[in-house]
Amino acid sequence: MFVLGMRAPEIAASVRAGQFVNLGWAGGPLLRRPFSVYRAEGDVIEVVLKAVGVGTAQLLSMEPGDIVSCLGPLGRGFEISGSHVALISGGLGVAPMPLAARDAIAAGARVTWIHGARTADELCAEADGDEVVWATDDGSRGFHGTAVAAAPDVDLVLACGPNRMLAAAAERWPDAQVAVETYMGCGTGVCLGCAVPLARGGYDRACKEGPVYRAADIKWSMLPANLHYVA
Amino acid sequence: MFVLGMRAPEIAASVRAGQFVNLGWAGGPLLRRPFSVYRAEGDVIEVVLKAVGVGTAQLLSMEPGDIVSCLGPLGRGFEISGSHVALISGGLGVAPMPLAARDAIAAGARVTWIHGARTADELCAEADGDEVVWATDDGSRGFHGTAVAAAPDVDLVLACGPNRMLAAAAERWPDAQVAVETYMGCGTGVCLGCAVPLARGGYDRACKEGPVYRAADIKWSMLPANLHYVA
Amino acid sequence: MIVDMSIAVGGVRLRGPVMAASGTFGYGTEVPLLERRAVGAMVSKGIFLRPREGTPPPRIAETPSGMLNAIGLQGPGADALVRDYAPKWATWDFPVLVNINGESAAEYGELTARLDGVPGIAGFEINISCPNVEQGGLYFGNDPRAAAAVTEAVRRRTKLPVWVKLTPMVGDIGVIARAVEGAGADALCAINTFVGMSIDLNAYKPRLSFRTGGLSGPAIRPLAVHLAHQAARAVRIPVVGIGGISRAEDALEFLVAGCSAVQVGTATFVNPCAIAEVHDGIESFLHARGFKSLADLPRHLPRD
Amino acid sequence: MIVDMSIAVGGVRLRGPVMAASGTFGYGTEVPLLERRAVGAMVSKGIFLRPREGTPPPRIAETPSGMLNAIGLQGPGADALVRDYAPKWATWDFPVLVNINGESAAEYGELTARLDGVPGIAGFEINISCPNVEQGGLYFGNDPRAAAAVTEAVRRRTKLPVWVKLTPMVGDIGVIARAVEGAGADALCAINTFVGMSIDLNAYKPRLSFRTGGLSGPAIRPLAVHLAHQAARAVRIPVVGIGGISRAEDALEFLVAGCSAVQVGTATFVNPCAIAEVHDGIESFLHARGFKSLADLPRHLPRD
Ligand SMILES: Cc1cc2nc3c(=O)[nH]c(=O)nc-3n(C[C@H](O)[C@H](O)[C@H](O)COP(=O)(O)OP(=O)(O)OC[C@H]3O[C@@H](n4cnc5c(N)ncnc54)[C@H](O)[C@@H]3O)c2cc1C
Ligand SMILES: Cc1cc2nc3c(=O)[nH]c(=O)nc-3n(C[C@H](O)[C@H](O)[C@H](O)COP(=O)(O)OP(=O)(O)OC[C@H]3O[C@@H](n4cnc5c(N)ncnc54)[C@H](O)[C@@H]3O)c2cc1C
Ligand SMILES: Cc1cc2nc3c(=O)[nH]c(=O)nc-3n(C[C@H](O)[C@H](O)[C@H](O)COP(=O)(O)O)c2cc1C
Ligand SMILES: Cc1cc2nc3c(=O)[nH]c(=O)nc-3n(C[C@H](O)[C@H](O)[C@H](O)COP(=O)(O)O)c2cc1C
Ligand code: FES
Ligand code: FES
Repeated sequence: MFVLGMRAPEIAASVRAGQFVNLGWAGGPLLRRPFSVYRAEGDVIEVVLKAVGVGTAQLLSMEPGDIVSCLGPLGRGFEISGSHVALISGGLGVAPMPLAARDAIAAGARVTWIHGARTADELCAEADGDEVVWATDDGSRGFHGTAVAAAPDVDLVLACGPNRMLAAAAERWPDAQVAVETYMGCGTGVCLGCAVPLARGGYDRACKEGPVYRAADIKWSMLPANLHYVA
Repeated sequence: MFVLGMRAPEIAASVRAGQFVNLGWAGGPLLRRPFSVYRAEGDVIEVVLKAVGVGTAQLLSMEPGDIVSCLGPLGRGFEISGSHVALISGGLGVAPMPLAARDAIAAGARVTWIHGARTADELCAEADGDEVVWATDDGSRGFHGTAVAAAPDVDLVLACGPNRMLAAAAERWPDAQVAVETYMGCGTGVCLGCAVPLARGGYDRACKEGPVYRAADIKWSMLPANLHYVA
Repeated sequence: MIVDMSIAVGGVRLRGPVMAASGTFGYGTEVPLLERRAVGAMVSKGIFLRPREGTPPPRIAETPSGMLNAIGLQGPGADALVRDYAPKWATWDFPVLVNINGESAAEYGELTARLDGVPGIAGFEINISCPNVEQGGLYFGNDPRAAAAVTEAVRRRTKLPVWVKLTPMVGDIGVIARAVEGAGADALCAINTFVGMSIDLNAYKPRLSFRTGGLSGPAIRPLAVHLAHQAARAVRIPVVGIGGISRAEDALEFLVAGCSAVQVGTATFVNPCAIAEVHDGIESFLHARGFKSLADLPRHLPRD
Repeated sequence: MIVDMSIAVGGVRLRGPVMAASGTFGYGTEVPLLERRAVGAMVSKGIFLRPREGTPPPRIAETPSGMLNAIGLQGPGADALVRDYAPKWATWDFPVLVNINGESAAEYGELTARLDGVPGIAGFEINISCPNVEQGGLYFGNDPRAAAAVTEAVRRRTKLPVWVKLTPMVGDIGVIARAVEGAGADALCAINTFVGMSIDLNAYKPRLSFRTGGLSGPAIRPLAVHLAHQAARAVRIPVVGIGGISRAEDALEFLVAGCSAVQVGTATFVNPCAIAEVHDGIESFLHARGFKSLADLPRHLPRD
């Protein structure tokens, strides 16, 4: 996992936890690539990523001073409330969590962050929160099992990670707020490419009504699980 | 005009004046771009170029250590003979001339290099030869007129530059050897995209039978004059 | 810069030749950073008479210099369009055409009747790249009779401008172009997306849930320029060029090839200011060449 | 790695599924750095009975992820082919098919008769993307009767394998595929280039002297995969996938979509080792998934 920082004062000042930016650059693929905002401080925003394909590989080979077109902040972020908030992340699903922790702490809540991975190698290095719980599928560090199983019951659960992890979270906490992943054409609400199937029928746009949803509002069986966000 | 050097030991060792390399690179345009070899010393070959479009712009933004795929040496170069050789170049048509001067001098010939441009600004900074003549369309430096008009009569004329300049050379010296410019698909003789119309009818491949031709062998009226090689 | 960029196309006066293509601009209310001054007109997302859910995800897949989409014409239906969007359009300073769709000629006609006369709707763009359910799912768009029948059905219900958007998946676009011209179209739009497929090698099945999708973006531009040119040669009514336009030079290719105006689609996804940049770039080009107006641009290629 | 990469396609045994596409490999004598071991077969540059000069330059133009070409089937004619190239091919360790062209069904037949039985020629690939001069220049390729007539004319003159290379510029490729299957084709090749145009804005005319050209390269791949899949669904004979293949993954898309083998074209211009890299990549893919042979790859998409 790598962190990329960009000077983007207006976005840094206004971004909310769970929102994303849509990145494009000269010589890059045709479509922009969406990334959650990982941190925002002063004039700079950060995103966290690893190389999964052509776009992420190109981003990771950039040098200081290179220019990226950064459209955002986009989408609807988390709505933070309650006195004890759990952040549940899997793999690159850590991305929106530092801002979520910041906002929850600012709102006076106690924050427990549960981060899951397949093995200890895949755990991210740092996590912010009053309490940090690690969970690995193979038991090589922390809790032996999924992040969802490792989490305590709290007032509010915020989750981000592979869609199948979010589906599991939805079973346990229908009111959890989950940030989902879809392919995106525009990121701005015009193409209808980022369809999220809804439990009540029909589709929402992940880039506009999402990417954060009430867990029980999504028809998980229809949401593709094989996207690239999280390995 | 900029010079780009590449480590390419096998090409450097075997390239002849007038031959070219076909360059491709990751993130570049689909097709390779052909460039005359400008200099070859030790392990390094050089090409001379200026930004005319997307490919040349990308080449010029490369950093030391970047990797370019370099196919060559390609094509048939100049055949040097005689005791007094004139090199006539226009604009970026300087490209094959340093090697031509090297080979002519090595063969014991006296070399006169006549370089033409629209204005003094466009003249290249350096030229090798026993005698160097500048020619500018506006008379701002050297001979007031074309390089073809400025040239003395000699045993052998080698010319490279805009196709319309070469056509003028062909009128004066049917036996001149001229290096022509065409669009190229493959550079290796398989696509037939680089057709050079011949005086005797039919077409040759610039990348295989050329790019150097006997001036009178080309049907100049059919060779496009509006390519990008030389501004 | 004083270049007259205005132009009349098939009964619609445009302040500039660059329009927003259907399905790539939503209902015109979503695009951020929109520079309205440059929008010649907008064609709204394709609509059916009744609401449609659209296809399950994944709906899009990227391909070299292009993208496939299978949105399935998701939309709220005619009543919601009239209620929620048309009133906004009525206040805008550029015209809005509605991209209309149906499963039979009769359904196209019914939809037209429902929308005709609604303030805010300046005209219709008929999408004939729909399967003709009555004819076993063959496309209206590659059958000259079916294409003409749909055009007539719409023409009979409205006095507003009727444009017909051609599909590229045909043996001879000139035949379809002439058929719909004869049926009363005021202009043609060329072209809609090409049908394509991309395979997910992990699942051994298509990437898109709908299996196939429509290819758009720069990849199709040379094909679109050719087809728009063929259409323009076949008819007397104006042709609007569409397909892979992201820069002014791209739009100019269509104009020089005989089109009267253009639409920008996929490029807006990448660059929300694409329409404005294309518009401004055309203006600069005309200015640099000494043309006083768009109408002065050499429009028709020398014919063979 | 022990994966059996061999396959039989329409009467030709190939040691691997990756072939060189017509017009992109010359006569097989030009390509530098050629790794012969990986070449399944070669289809030679399209030839007419008599020598042809080809079109004036410019003949090619680059487009986003693609290129347009209008070479005009420049070639030395059948006699020179038999004299200069076939003897070399007879000594090679992969089969060579000749891509044959004509202006009438009779001319295709005559050309076949001239080449049939010549050592070094393993079979024929009929290019039906030629204008039918007897029918006012309509393409053989988008008329099922004309396509079948050409196929029959060739079939009657040879017992060697006859493949038919389909054009993508048709309303329904399945109709043409079935027509040529019925006329005796042993395999289909899908697809040839799409017709496109690119405009030179300095001259206000097409970049290519021939005005239009054939679009090839990665840009067309999603369209080609779709059309090859449609063709494969329409017939029982094998289909060879062509269009925009430059990496193993691209070739695998065609194979999973129902093709038996593939041809690599434009990619060879960019990378003279493209065929070998595609071949090796398919082998690695099969090996990594535990397949013992190419034949084990899941070949047909779930049908709708
Ligand atoms: C709201 C949101 C937030 C995200 N946040 C992060 C983050 O913080 N960190 C992170 O690493 N990743 C994040 N992602 C995922 C990230 O956008 C993808 O990893 C990235 O798009 C992959 O790009 P790539 O070019 O490397 O891979 P590709 O090579 O493009 O991916 C492989 C394949 O996926 C397909 N594909 C990829 N993107 C798209 C697309 N937009 N539309 C259609 N097909 C596509 C292509 O067909 C391609 O063949 C987020 C995604 C969303 C929707
Ligand atoms: C034998 C030979 C030697 C050359 N030597 C030199 C040299 O020493 N120095 C130098 O500066 N230039 C040289 N050139 C020309 C050089 O290859 C071009 O300047 C270069 O291809 C332009 O590339 P670009 O991407 O910058 O421009 P582009 O943006 O590609 O050029 C503008 C337009 O030209 C067209 N185009 C460009 N290249 C091709 C192509 N290969 N096939 C089809 N269309 C094409 C494209 O359609 C494009 O829109 C040589 C050309 C040849 C044939
Ligand atoms: C996501 C998406 C949705 C589209 N929806 C419609 C539609 O509803 N009706 C229609 O006629 N065309 C639709 N199109 C086609 C475009 O209007 C346009 O014809 C096509 O994309 C080619 O132009 P482009 O290359 O500039 O995108 C859609 C295209 C895309 C990419
Ligand atoms: C320069 C060039 C010449 C071609 N010549 C022929 C030809 O003579 N006969 C033929 O059937 N196809 C010809 N083709 C088409 C290719 O064989 C192939 O079908 C097409 O290029 C698509 O594949 P690609 O995208 O891998 O190039 C030619 C293609 C190119 C680019
Ligand atoms: S990505 Fe286009 S509508 Fe969401
Ligand atoms: S560039 Fe392909 S034959 Fe010369």
